[in-house]
Amino acid sequence: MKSLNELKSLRERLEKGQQLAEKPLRTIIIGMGTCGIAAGARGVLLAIMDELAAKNLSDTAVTQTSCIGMCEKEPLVEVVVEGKSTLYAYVNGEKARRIVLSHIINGEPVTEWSVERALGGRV
Amino acid sequence: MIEAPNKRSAQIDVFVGQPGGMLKALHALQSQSEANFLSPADIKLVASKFGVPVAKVWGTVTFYSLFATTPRGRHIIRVCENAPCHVVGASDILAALEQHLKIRAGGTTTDGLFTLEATSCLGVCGVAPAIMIDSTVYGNLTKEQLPALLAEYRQEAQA
Amino acid sequence: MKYYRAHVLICSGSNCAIKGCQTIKDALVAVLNKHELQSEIKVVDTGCLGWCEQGPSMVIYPEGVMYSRLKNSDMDEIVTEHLLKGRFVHRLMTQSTDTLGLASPLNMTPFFQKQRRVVLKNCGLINPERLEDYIHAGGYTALATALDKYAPEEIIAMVLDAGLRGRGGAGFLTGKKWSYTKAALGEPKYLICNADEGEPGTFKDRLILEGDPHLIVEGMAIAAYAIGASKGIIYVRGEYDLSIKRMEQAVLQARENGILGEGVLGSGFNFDIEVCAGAGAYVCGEETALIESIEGNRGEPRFKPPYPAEKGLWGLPTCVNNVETLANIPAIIENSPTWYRSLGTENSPGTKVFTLTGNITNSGLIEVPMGITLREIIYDIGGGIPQGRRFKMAQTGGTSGGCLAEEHLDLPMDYDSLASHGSSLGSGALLIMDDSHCILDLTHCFLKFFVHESCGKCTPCREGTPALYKLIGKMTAGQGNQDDLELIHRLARTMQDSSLCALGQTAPVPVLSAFRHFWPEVEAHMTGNCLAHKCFSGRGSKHDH
Amino acid sequence: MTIELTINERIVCVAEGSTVLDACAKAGVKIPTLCYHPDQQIKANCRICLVEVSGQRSLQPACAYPAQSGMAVYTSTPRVREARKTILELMLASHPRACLECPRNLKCELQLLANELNISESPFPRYERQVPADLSTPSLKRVPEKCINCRRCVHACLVTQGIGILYTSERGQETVVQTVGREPLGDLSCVLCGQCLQVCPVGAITEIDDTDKVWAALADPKKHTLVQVAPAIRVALGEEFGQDPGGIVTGKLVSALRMLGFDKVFDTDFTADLTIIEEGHEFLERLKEGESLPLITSCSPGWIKFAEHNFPNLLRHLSTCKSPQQMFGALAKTYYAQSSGHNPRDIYVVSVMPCTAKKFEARRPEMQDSVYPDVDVVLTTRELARMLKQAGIVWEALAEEAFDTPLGISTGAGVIFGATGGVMEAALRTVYEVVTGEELGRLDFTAVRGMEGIKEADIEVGKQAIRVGVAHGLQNARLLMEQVERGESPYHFIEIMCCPGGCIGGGGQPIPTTNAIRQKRIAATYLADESMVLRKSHQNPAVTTLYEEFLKRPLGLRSHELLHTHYTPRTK
Repeated sequence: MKSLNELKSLRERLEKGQQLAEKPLRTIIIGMGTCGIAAGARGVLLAIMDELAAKNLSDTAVTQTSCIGMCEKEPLVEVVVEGKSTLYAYVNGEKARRIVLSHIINGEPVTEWSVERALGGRV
Repeated sequence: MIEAPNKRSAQIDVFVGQPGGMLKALHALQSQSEANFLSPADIKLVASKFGVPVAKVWGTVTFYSLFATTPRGRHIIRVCENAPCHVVGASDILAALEQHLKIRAGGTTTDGLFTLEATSCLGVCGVAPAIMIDSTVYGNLTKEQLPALLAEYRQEAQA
Repeated sequence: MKYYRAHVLICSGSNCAIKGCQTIKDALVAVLNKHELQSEIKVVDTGCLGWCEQGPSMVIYPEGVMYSRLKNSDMDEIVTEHLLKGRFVHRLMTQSTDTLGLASPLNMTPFFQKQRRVVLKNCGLINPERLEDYIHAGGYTALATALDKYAPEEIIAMVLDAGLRGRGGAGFLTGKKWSYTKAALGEPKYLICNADEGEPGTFKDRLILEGDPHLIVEGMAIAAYAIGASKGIIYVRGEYDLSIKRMEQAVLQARENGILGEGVLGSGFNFDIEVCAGAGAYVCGEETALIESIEGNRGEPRFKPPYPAEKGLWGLPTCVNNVETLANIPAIIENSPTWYRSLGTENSPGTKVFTLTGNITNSGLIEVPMGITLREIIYDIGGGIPQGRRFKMAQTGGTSGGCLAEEHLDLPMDYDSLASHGSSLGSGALLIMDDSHCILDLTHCFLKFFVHESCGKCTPCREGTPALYKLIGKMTAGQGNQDDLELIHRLARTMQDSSLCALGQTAPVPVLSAFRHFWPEVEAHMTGNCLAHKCFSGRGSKHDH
Repeated sequence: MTIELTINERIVCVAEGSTVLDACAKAGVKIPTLCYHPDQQIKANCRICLVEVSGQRSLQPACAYPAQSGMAVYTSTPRVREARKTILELMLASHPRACLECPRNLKCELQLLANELNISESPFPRYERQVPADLSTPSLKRVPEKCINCRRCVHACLVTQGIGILYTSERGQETVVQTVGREPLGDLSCVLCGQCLQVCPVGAITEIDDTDKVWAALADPKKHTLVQVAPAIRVALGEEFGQDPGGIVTGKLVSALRMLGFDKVFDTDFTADLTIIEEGHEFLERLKEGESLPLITSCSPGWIKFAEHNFPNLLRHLSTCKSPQQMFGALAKTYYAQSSGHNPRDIYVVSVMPCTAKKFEARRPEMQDSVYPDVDVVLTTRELARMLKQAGIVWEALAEEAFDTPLGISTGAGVIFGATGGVMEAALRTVYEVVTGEELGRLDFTAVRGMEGIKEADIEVGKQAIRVGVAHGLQNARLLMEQVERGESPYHFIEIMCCPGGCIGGGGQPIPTTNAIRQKRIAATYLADESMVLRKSHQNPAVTTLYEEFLKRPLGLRSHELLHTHYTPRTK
């Protein structure tokens, strides 16, 4: 049960993180359905958690959702800042770190990785 | 790891009389087996707990593809070979795995680490071609990714 | 059973108790008494609603509105505004994190523009592991309404009026199926949610189970109330690890919060759910085979009659419904059958979830109104065929469905239109294939699935599927002759006509549809020509291991 | 209530609840069947009985489909004929079709059906099931590659006998009836009753053929060959030669055996009478001491093996009497050898039994009390018929002859051993008279007769009220034994027969043996009893002589040596 135990402990960390901030300023939502996990969502989640911890961003909540139907574009990550949402497609660990840096820290969405772009065809 | 029979027997007691209880008991016993299979002792235990003939439990076990009656590797690699994976190159994945592991579908590697099984649709066609290792699904695969993926499991086994 | 017009669920979990739940409850009861509402409104203690950091919380049904961070002084406003005047107290309503709502630019993309999400409305938007997320999204309102406002017969009538047809493949009227089980004698009655999704290319049920498990709990509870079932079982295919875990968790949460168990939502209706895992057998998706499997037997279909409605699980009246079917129920109750009929077509009302797989840009899962054309799905939603290749064919309904060719692109996707072309809507699988594929090679691949999954009970299927597989294999190896063609036709007819269950009856469909729609290509193999250059590459039959 | 429907446009009336198959039979239309068996639940899996039913999209199995008022059924349309032909050809594609080598040649339902449907070969790709044959027991041979998956044997083993050694395993084309772990029957708690082979439509389960051994013995001038025939043979053997069930063929049986070349033709009924004397005294003794009651009969080797596997703690309840077959063998090689002047080493005892488990019983190591095996070889009714045919004996031309003496002398009580309840009835006839010293007025204890699974009767024997129980078929036996196990058995004396109907329904009897045929053989058995001059075992003059000359007294030292045995607890 390699992945599930990992998931569980991650989830515990997540929930702890969520409780710290009563009303998070920023939320990162990761698609954790089977498709997402199969496409590597677990690694993305790890990278995001890692990057947030490294940058000491305790006011950013990380949560999960299931598949929205765009399986082929998984891993999908939604970033919500002040009510504005951006959905990223084909995220991997490296891209995830850059999303944290650019979108969360600098407030600049990485538009070339957004799903609207991806829906036009595989990037 | 072989546990005392009375402990194993107590574990499946809760399933007796439940809907789907026998399958739950068989899943539970198989998941505890190091070699991923149901031994004759397991089958006899389930038969006596559920009050059915052993041959009937055998008939049930051999019917379902997730159960095995002979020892398998520590990790089960299931490769989907149905049409949605087939049209995006599943046969290459299976061939690459066979070549890499030096076994045919249905076989177990000499180190007892992997059993390779060709299987019906895993229901993750959105990320086809896909394989499942134990209960984890890996999708959007190319044959180039396979060696690294298997290496993770090998490292874990050595650790 | 006494009917209350509203139920107030107050959290009495250990966390909230610290924050003064009991005093909140006392304050509420006092206000209710003051307005003489105690006989109309029932206050129910529940387990933790899981919104602990937001302090004492309550949910008011039938609206399913959740209020949190409550103080004693808020009770007056909640009673006078919400319970008396029907106006929500917005300042106390729980905030949620999901924001991918209507305003999202994503909704302007073609992928979403043509979709109509009823069953999938929460999938990918809420956290499926949190009951409160589901509740916040309006969950369990339909159940509360059903228990509160309607008699079981009325629910069945609503589902009949809506014209909902079984989404597992056969398309039988759900309301009719319910009425049979309701009328049958025997106690207890069972409601089984068939989540043994195994049709190649189908994963809609998995997505609903993983993405919105409480929707299934709610749909099942309403169905059970309608047919008079006290026991529910969800049979999930064994490979769906995450689905099993999420469903088990949802059932547990529902039980802890008074949504399942004795007195559902404080009513007199008792219902509980058990989650069962399959063990790897496609045929268990057939309802009687599924029942056999739950009983601990080989998952082999039973001869019908008697039908499960009469003699099902352990010989008792049993209703088996597909996941997607049950997922439609809350929306029908909430929005009315007329609303439901406004979606889809006359004979196939509502929406349908399709799984797009194969050579298509946006493979994945979509929900569209019935009657949308194949072309719209492939080119507008699916983004077309990748790598500049040409569309060749689409298999609808999974492996037991048939293949449609280019000339069928404008066919409306509904039960009847597809049936008239030798295909079926089936489970909603849509496998798109480009012009690099050979129809016979694919047919051979489809048949291999049936060889692997035939249960072995009846002769035509047990012996017929491997024979058909070998005969098609002979053709892909370039060794087929005229006699083989005749034999294939005869075998296909016999299997369709005489197999015990749908598996054997539909196994020849891919062969027959290939012969019907792609005859020149099939015929070319007889003279040693594979137009797609897939066959006879010295490998003989490629799928043999 | 009756309903009216049409079969091929002709009106037929049947009772409500009938199947289409019933209606067709009533209309005089034969529907081919394979998985269907009149004594078993409907399976509808072979699909050979398909017919067209009005309003149904696909063809429907006649065996399972309920006949309904106004229904129109068509049984021989091109569509039906094509489906049946295809299905049978598919079966043949995975069946060895080595008919000449098969014991069921010319009696195989698959072969007969192929003949009826005018099919001589299969155009479908050949499939060979890679499962080895099981030859692990002296009684049964299993050849799974011949199995057509009708599952009649599964039902016989699990439902009729309540054992469940055989069950369907694997799936798809690999589906085959198997034992747990594909273990040989000899390593399992199979009782070798042969009820599975009795219902097998093909040659996938057959008896182990021992006819060659008998031919060899008959040809050996040094051997003095004796044959004993069980009570149930005389009411069944005729069926092997085309006679209707229910005929009594004792006379022809004896002359046929003489024609085969046996030196002496004797009757197991003789030792059946002897069993009643020994077992009757054993019962009276236990009744007096109040020990190990109920006493349970021990004539049926399938039942004995069942008890050893399933109720090892209750073996003390079994009568220590050997079965009549084994008593006969023990006496043949001692008493008869002595009185006839033959060296027991040269005596070769053949028994003709309705039973496959008897082959196992004769091989038990404890069955050699004369130093030699009590019984050398056991033939079933079918094997005997096979030998007669091989010898060119024309059944119709056979004269009627009488058994040799003294081991061929018997009473009606011995004859009824062949039917369920018979041993009990025979015992009661004797026990009553031994205890009371009065003559029984009415001999027939009808309460213990018939096909009901468990029967019981109360009888006053002197001052003692005795309650007896009778069970046949191991499913029923298990119920009585569970009562004994719980200490709740109301009986003093229990008769258990392994096979439904008793020995007349044994695994060695002519095929088919259905419950309807069993009833005819039972009726013939009681007819044979009634026609006897002597009908009580203790009236058998040869038995009296045996005690006077050899055994001295019931339960005496010699009896214990030769006629009684012990049992072995076995694993489940």
